[in-house]
Amino acid sequence: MDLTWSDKESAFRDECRTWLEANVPDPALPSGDTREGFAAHLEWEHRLHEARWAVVSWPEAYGGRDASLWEWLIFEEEYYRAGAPQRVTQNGIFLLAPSIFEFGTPAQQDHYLPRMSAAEDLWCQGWSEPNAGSDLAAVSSRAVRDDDAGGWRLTGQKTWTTRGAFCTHVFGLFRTDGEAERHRGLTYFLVPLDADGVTVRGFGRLDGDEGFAEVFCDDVFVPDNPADSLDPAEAAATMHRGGILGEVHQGWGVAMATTTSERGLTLRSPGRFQATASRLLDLARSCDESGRLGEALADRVVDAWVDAEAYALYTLGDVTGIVEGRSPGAKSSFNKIFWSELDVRLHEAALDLLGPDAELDGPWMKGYEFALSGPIYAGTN
Amino acid sequence: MDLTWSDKESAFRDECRTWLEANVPDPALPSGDTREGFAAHLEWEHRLHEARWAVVSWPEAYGGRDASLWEWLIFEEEYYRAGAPQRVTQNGIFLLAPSIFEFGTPAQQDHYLPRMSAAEDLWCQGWSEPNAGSDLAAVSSRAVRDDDAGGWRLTGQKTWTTRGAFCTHVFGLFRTDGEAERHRGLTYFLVPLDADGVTVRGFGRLDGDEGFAEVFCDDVFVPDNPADSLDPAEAAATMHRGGILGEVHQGWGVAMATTTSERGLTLRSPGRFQATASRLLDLARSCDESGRLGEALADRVVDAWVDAEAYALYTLGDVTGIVEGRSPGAKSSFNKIFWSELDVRLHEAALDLLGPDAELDGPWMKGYEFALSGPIYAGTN
Amino acid sequence: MRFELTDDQVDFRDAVRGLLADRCGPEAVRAAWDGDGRVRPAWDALAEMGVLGALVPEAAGGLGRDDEDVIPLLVECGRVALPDPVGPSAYAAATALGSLLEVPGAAEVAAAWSERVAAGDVVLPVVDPSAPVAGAGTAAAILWCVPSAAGPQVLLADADAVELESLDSVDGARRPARVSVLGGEVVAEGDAAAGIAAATADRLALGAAAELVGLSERMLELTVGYVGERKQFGVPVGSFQAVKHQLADAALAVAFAGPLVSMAAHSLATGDADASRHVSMAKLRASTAARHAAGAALQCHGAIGYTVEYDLHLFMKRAWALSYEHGDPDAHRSRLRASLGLTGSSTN
Amino acid sequence: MRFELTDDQVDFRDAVRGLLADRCGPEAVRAAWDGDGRVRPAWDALAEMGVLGALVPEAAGGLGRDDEDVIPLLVECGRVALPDPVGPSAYAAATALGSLLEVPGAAEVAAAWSERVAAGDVVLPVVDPSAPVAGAGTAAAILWCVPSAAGPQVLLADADAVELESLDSVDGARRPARVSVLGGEVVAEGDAAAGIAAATADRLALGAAAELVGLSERMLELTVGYVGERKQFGVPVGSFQAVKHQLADAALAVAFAGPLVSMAAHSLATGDADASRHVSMAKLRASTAARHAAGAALQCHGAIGYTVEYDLHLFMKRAWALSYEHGDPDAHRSRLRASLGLTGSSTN
Repeated sequence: MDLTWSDKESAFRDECRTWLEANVPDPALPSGDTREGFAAHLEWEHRLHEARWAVVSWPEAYGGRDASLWEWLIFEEEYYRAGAPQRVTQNGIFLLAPSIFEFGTPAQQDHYLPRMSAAEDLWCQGWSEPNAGSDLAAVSSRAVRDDDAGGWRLTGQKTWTTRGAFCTHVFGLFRTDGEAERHRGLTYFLVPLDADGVTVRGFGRLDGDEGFAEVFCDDVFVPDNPADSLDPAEAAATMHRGGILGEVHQGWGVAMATTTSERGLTLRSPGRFQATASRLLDLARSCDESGRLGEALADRVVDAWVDAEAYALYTLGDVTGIVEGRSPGAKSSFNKIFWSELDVRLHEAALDLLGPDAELDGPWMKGYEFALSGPIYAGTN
Repeated sequence: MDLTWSDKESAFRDECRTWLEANVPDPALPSGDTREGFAAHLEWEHRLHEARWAVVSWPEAYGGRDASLWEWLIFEEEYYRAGAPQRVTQNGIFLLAPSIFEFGTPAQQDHYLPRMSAAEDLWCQGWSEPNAGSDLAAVSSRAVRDDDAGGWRLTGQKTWTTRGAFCTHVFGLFRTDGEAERHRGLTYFLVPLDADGVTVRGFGRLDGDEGFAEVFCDDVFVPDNPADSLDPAEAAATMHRGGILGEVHQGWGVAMATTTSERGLTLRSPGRFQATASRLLDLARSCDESGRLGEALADRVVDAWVDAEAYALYTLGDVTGIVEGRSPGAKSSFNKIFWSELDVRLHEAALDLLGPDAELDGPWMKGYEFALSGPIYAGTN
Repeated sequence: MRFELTDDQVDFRDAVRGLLADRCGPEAVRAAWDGDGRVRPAWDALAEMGVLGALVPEAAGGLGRDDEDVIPLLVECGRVALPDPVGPSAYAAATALGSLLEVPGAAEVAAAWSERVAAGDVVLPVVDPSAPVAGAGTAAAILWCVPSAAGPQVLLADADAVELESLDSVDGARRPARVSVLGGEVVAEGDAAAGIAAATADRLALGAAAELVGLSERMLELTVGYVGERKQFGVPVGSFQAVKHQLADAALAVAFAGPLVSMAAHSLATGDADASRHVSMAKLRASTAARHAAGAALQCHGAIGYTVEYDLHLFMKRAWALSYEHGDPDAHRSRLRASLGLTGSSTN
Repeated sequence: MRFELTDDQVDFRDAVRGLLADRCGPEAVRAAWDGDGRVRPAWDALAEMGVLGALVPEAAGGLGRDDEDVIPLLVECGRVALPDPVGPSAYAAATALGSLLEVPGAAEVAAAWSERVAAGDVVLPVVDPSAPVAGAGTAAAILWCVPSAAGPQVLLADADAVELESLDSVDGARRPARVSVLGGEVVAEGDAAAGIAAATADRLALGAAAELVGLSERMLELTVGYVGERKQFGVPVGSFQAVKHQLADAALAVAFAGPLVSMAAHSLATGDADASRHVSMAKLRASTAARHAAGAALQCHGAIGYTVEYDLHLFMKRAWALSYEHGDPDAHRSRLRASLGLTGSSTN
């Protein structure tokens, strides 16, 4: 066991911390799930991208730093410790990008990834449908072949797309073979939200922000992927109108890979929970100083704090395994279940500390409402 | 709402308390689930019966006092408060007797019930089978018709029969129609354990007592119920050799009625848990006096104590409803789930109070092991 | 021995249930978010039916009922998430004003305010000046049950002698504010004031507990309805064992909280020496059961429960707020520790 | 950065796993209930392999390993419910004796006892004289780390200078006794003694935590195997969602306890200033996870888990006992409160 960081890693941390200290907005930005807040967040995303902090683990050509998984962990830890803004680009970066890296054509990678890291294309997910919920295989949105136009015509409704009202693109599954059962005959489409026939309607989330949207597709045309031989400018023009990720009818496999990344390591680095645990401890100490902290409540703070540490250590083990080429296997879902429940417990302990003031619309109540979505989205625990 | 007791009820309580104070064995009897302990408990049962406390709610003719449900509650409360011995006759009295009252012929009632209340016949339950567990409908023990002898021949194995090694009779389901599916074609048999072909093998329970038994039936003859016209002495002789409760092939319905009584009010009166909660409180106070009670642990004691009170009040509501002719309905299973989990929590809190001494083989650890069986038997929660 | 509502109490409750079903549907609660946090048609009808004066003595124009009669009505208010202050004003304050009728020198003002409460004016008690008071902005008066430097006292302060610091609640219909009084009339002092303050704190807590039971029942009903209709993987969501288990667990918690609330009401009505203990038991279990029910409801609903367009959040947010108000679970456990003679002072 | 055992540590662990699989099956643990609470063939083989001297310095005839090397072996001891005192004697006492090698005047006796521990003699540390000590009857010596009236001290007391009050444990292989010493040799005083006592308490706790992780894993494996084979209502019990859910929950608790145990071992081995905090985190979570695993195992097994003829109880009872030994969850939470600067002294 070796819990020391290399000189290179320490230097990376220093660079990262220095930049964040100088650049993290103060006061904090308004919620990125409101229209005004989203604009402010977009500015922040652009600044991150310019300083090449937007996607540290990606290749430099796509706006990254080729950072190792360890460096990515360091970045995340520093990012949350600095109280930097929530990433409104995260659904693209964490849910779609891994699939593009794995299933995208070279042309798609070159086209979509830099635009994503630069926050030019803003992606929302189109997983859920009104009658499918978290059961991806029950998708009923369909795509009909249009051989004349060389593409597909998409019709259907997607819902619960986080920040969908503010994004530019959606990714999701559409049924391309109506005869096939459930998992089969689905295709993974990339769709610009300004395409003809797309309507987006934002609606309210539990915390009052307009953070959800419904996306309606009414005979929306998405072209086939450009042939390798096509002139790059023409190919780019085609890809601007959307495309297909992976093979036709093979969308289930692509989506499952993406879902794994949602449930797995990449979405929730321990830094976020350790930062929350540290703020919880500060709150507990201030209650203690004013004589309002009983032992039983202090114990719940301790329990939540210990679990945040346990999550961080568990992740160190996971990353060690991944770096050394061992697959996390069946245990990859453990991560998601644990952090989502941990996040709820951290916030519950904080609300208990606030007592009669818990109901007030402050950061802990907001955070609690957000935490409650953890066990819901990406499938219930 | 009226939470006062009538003069008659108060007098009943006084009589009961006085008798218990004078008669409850001190020191406490050894466990009734060991061979020596069972003998001591049997003496106690006989004493209870002589003083007509064995089955207070039964008709006087069967050894009871025609007590109301309220009086029964009072009796139970006093019984547990006095720390009186566990009832080794309880499986007959609480699980079989309600079915005999509902489904037995007058001759069966007159024969079996007085013998049960007098602890002459000692009944164990034969619900579980090695491959059926708590799934009663999966019973594979069978009874084959013997027309010549006028009865049935039983073959099969029953297991987890509490105190089976010390009892005289077993009740249980046997398959009388091999063609019928699951619930159908089962018959409810009453079988003396000294019948030819019966073998009983006791085995060890979690708490180390020989409290469980397997009952093997190998071509055991059980006669048909005597005809109404039969001479009483001859009828009694026939019933001594066993019989059938309810109609042939209708055992499922009879068993379900019994199971309801196991899950419902009759098995666990609140007095038991209030007595345990009160002992828990005494233990907590003594820890507190010696400076070993932290607030967090005190809160767990409070929580368990509150739940014991809640259970008592819930039962008062239930009994009010039953007395006034309203059925507890779907909520009757609530009782069982609640008390079985409550019993575990009460004992866990006590073990936490004992700390490093929790592992020692004292009454709380014994009680904990017993409590753990609550959520298991009579079906898992 | 009879642990159940009387026929008369059942009739009263059913009448209120009908009234509220007509006048306080989810759309009315939503409108209260956008308005002043009140559902006037329901409130006015409750005044007309006599509910707001149920605890006002008949001599002062009320119905002269007691805690046992009124607590089931507060359960009904919880079931529909009525945001109006029936519990604080028509239960806790009305009872306190009733006690003041017996206090020399306070009888006249108490009688006048009792009549106003019965007619629909809002009087809100304050027992803990550091805690936000929901709906303070629509109060005609504050009953300030906070000891002064000179000892226990009860003040009755008109709205114009009250200063409010408005706050935002997660529940948009609650409109809490921190309250301070700038003047007002001293209506009780010494033991009388201390007794009224303690009894008022108990009734505020028990009123919240009753509402929590109603909210919990409603959240569970919504959820049972939803999972029975909603299909996933080709079958109703409610047929999944994990969903059934979660709901049964929560239903159990709620079912065993109800009797504690009834018992506390009975104890307060009959002046039982253990009434405060019973109130703490009731509020503790009503709060924990409501959180349990809210959690199960949200989990079983999935994403739809997470939207403000669906009704669940109206009940859930009220439940969160009330579970902390008038003594959160820790505070009532602490009272119970003391009541049961446990100091729990070791920290080893 | 590497949070994982080294290849060498893995090899050592696998060798011990193989040894224990051969020599400490459930029947051997059952035999220990009837015998003296020991499984001699396993113990002797551990001595021969060098495990009992793993922490003894090479100069004193041991392997000179550290906490990180040995903790995985204690997990293995837990997996088979080996009742023998590998943790207390070969880990906690051996390390303490190693420290005594540096204490002026104690080096000689420490070296002699280190050799005996490596060879298989049992030395049991006592840090809390009020707590029962498992297996005290087979100890050759007691390392008495209890302050005297004059201050911190460590005594080494031969078995004949020790008085035992034998007790019955729910786990028939543990044979606990309350221990008092009648004499013995003072081997450390003052700061040195205080340091050894604190470090020994930490290692006793961490050793128990490691065993608990192994016990938990084993209980879950037994259960997964059982519910996969066992059928009810025509399908394997393990296919019921409620069963899967219970098992997954428990498996989660166990999976996240393991890294805390590894971390604490690393901190003790490297002399990290937060080592005691890490030990408390590890013991707290190992204890709660083991209780969780025991509960889920018993529920999922149903009645068969409730019998002594089935193996589960051997592991479950050990887990219960160890979860209370060397600091129960409340005690370690209390240490953590202090370590994190929380007094929690309000009882409001």
